[in-house]
Amino acid sequence: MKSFFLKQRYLIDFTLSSLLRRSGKNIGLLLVYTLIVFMLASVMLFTHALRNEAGHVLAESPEIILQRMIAGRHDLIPGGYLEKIGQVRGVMEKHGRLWGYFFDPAIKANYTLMVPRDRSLGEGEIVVGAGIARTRGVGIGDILSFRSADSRTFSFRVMDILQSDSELVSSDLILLSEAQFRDFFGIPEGFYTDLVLRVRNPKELRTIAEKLTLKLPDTRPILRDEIMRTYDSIFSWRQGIVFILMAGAILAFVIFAWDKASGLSAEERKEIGILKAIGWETADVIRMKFWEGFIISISAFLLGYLLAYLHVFYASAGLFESVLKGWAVLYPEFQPIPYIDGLQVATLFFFTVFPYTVATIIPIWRAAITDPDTVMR
Amino acid sequence: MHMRKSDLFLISLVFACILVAVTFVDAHWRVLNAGSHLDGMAQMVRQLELTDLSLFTEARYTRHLSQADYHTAFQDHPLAIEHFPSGSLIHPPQLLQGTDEVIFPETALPD
Amino acid sequence: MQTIKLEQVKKIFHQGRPNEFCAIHGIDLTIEPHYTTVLKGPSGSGKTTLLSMIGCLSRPTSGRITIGGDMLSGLPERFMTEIRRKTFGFIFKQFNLIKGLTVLENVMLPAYPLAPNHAALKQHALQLLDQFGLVSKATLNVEFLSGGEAQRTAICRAMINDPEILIADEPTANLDTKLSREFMALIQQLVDQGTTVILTSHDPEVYESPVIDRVVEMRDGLLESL
Amino acid sequence: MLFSPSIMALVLVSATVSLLILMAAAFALQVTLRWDIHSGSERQLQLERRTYLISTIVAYSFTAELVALLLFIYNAEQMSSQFVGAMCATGVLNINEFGWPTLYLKMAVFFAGAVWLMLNYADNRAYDYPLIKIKYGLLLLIAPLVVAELLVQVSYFSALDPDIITSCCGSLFTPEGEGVAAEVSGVEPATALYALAGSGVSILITGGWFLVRGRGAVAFAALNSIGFFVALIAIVSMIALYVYEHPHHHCPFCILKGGHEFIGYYLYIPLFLSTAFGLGAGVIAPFAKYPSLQQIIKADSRRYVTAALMLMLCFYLVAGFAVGTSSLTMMEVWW
Repeated sequence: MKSFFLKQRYLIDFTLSSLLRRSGKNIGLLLVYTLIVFMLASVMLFTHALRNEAGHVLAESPEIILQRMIAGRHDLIPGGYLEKIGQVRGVMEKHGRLWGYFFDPAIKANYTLMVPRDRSLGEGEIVVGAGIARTRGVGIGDILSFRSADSRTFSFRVMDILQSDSELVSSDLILLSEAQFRDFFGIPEGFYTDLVLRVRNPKELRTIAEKLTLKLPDTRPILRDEIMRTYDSIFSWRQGIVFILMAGAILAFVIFAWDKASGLSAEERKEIGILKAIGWETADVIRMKFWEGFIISISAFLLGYLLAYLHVFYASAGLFESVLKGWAVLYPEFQPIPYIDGLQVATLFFFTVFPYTVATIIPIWRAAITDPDTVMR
Repeated sequence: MHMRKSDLFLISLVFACILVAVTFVDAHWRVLNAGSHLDGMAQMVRQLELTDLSLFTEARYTRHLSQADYHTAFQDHPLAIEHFPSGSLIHPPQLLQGTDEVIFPETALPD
Repeated sequence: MQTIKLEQVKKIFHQGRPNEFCAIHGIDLTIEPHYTTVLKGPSGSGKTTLLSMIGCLSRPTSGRITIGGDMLSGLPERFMTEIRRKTFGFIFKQFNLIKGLTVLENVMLPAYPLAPNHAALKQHALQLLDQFGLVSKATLNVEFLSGGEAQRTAICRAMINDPEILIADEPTANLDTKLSREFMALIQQLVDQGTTVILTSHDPEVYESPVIDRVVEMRDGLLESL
Repeated sequence: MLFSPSIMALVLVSATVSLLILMAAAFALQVTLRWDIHSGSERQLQLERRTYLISTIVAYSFTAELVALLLFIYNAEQMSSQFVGAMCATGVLNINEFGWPTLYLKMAVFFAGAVWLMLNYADNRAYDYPLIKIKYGLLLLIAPLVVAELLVQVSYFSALDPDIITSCCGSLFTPEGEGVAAEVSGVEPATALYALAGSGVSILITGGWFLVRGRGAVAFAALNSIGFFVALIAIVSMIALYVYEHPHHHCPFCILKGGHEFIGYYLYIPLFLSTAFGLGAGVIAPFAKYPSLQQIIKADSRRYVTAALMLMLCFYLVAGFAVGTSSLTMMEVWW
């Protein structure tokens, strides 16, 4: 056992010497590979962190949301549906919810307007999300003017700004009173955007949802579990897509590794011949060459992962901002909470170190079986 | 006395592995410390009855993924190529894919 | 010390293919320990091929090679390597040092797979370099050595595993007369220490040197005289 | 569902390993058919050199499979949040009929690979390669196993439907249920404890006997394999209860969770390694009849038996620790 480790150290000695001899080429290789790992790891850490954060935060969403569908479109739901639901066992609370979108032509952004139930706002008063405040450059006490559905101009005084550390869920919100909301959008009294049901026992959710679809066939219930599972799989799906795209880069790299290992120069071939002639066994040469690939790929893996960690959790994944933002004007400023686990790191390892190592098996073997007497010819 | 190259390598390898371990410790520590921040957000979600992250605000179906219509402009088919860039980063909601659980088959809306 | 015996040794290259070529036609030869033997002959006479078979670098197509009574010729490559690195030290025509490595690393190289204690190995290598007057060049890369220094480095490398037999293939081919004489003097040193030496050469500086005990002449894959 | 990175990694590993092993098997077939150790021909030399490739491939594949086995369970554990009703790996493995077979095949590949490498390691040090036909024949038998694992695994992952209500460990590992898992859970904890103690003692005795007398490696391997199953049963029927401190929670996977200090890994890793070494010692022992292998196998099997004993001891210590530090007391309930 001890001699095994001693031997590996000797082999690493030699491998490093021979890597350093072609240091320009090998450092370039390491950098490119590190970059690929960095991209993969960043995507992975970022989506995983968001998924976990979404899971924690959205666990507080309403248990059931009931939306009315007309001709396949989400439509306003009459308040009378609340009575129609009647008494369903297990439903603690039910009420209408008012929310909608508003496109602000001044900055070409989409806001979410919402009527809060936890605070009362007066005529001309609004509370805005930190993202809006930042983008429009407004503070508490400033006035925002919007044109309503029927072309009237509404002036709102910003009473408060939602706390900025919750931007991930609130950056584009505008909260206003029910009367103003109805007036602004022209929504008649007695209609809501959708209905919210609070349920005491989560085990009863399904039965309740079933009863609702029976009683109100033109509605669809959205369960909190569905929302959470949707977010869970959205992120792993997208992570997967990115991985498939990046797989192209990895594949290219693997081909490159293969090519590098099989296209040994005459000099390298001679070198292996010398090693074998002076007493290195084929298996020793294979091991030495294994170390060569492993040193490059493990270094790229560790460096790439560490850089990605800094990028995602200390630099707010700055490189992804423009990608996530798309055409949107509002983008929440947030620092993802670093949820990481061994599975991610192990997966990343398999995606990076494993293909590189495997791709070189046959070329390495081919090089290693060089006749030891070539140096004599 | 020169240091052996293999020793240098193994030491840096161990050092890098320690750094990786440090990221786990750091992550664990920050998750523990994020409790109040998370609670604040969760409380806002509860009070305002929010259902989605405001990550993608370009279009209504990207803003409220879980509340999207069956048929939205620019998105006639769940897997259609869309106009909005962030649409390429998110998977169409299960509600639209037809793979979601049918709670009560008789009343399921025809697509 | 062990006697090397060759019986009816044949070597055919590219067997079964159109370019099949018989390099050694069946040779019987005994090499006694502590003797210094030269295989002499023109190029193409098969002396290098024979030397590489004796040194376990390749194996005969047929015939037997034994060393101290142990069969070598039937052994798989894996075990030939084991015997080779314990028994033989090699000096090649073109020195064949590995570029980019220091003199010291080059000398230590044959011992790497045996995984001895590093400090002891380094000590041994420095001792050898000292014996051959190279200790000041130990940390120099081998590209910067002169021909004579490279040759002496190659000798040190051949001796690092304390082989019983030193094998040298045309060692003076790239050296001038003065350096060739110096080389033979170094060989004398090793012989005095008890090493068996087998060389190939067609250089009179070598086969007429007083170090040599026996000259074996070869032509067209056969021995001319014993 | 196949788009999760971990699933892609697992499929990637299995596919690559299958490809490599098939390649190795093809080479192995050529080598077995034309092998002639006494020939000095170039062809024989080429065949000898092929053996290096085959060993390298199997060693790489086996290492990858070993890590993939851990990744597979870890992944199943993680995915449980995406499935209705699944609370841990058990639920995820139960989603369709391919879940458990995938796990069993992965375990089989692990043991087969380990044994093959030990056989190969011994044979490679005998100058006449006496086991060449046997070991390459064995490799031809392992190859279909690896391919089956790939196919079953792909079927498993592609049929993962996130909205099927699956039965979780709560309903599967209960004595009232049906099937193997329920039978295992139904074993009385006291019986499991006695069986575990008995198999431990018998392994210790045969192992000790072998180390002293150099005989009985096959018996040791057999007892070690039985001990492996006994230990698995004991984990489900008894040790898990102590870890969860809950008298009716029998799941063999939940002990892998962080909430239980990952104690499952400390139980399973020594257990699997011990069984692998035990099996290896048993498999190589009969070949000591070849003169060139006699010394090699004697040394190897001593080493393997020692390793197997040490690792088994680790398992028993961890299990004892889990039971001893648990606040669950079942004295009055069971005995």
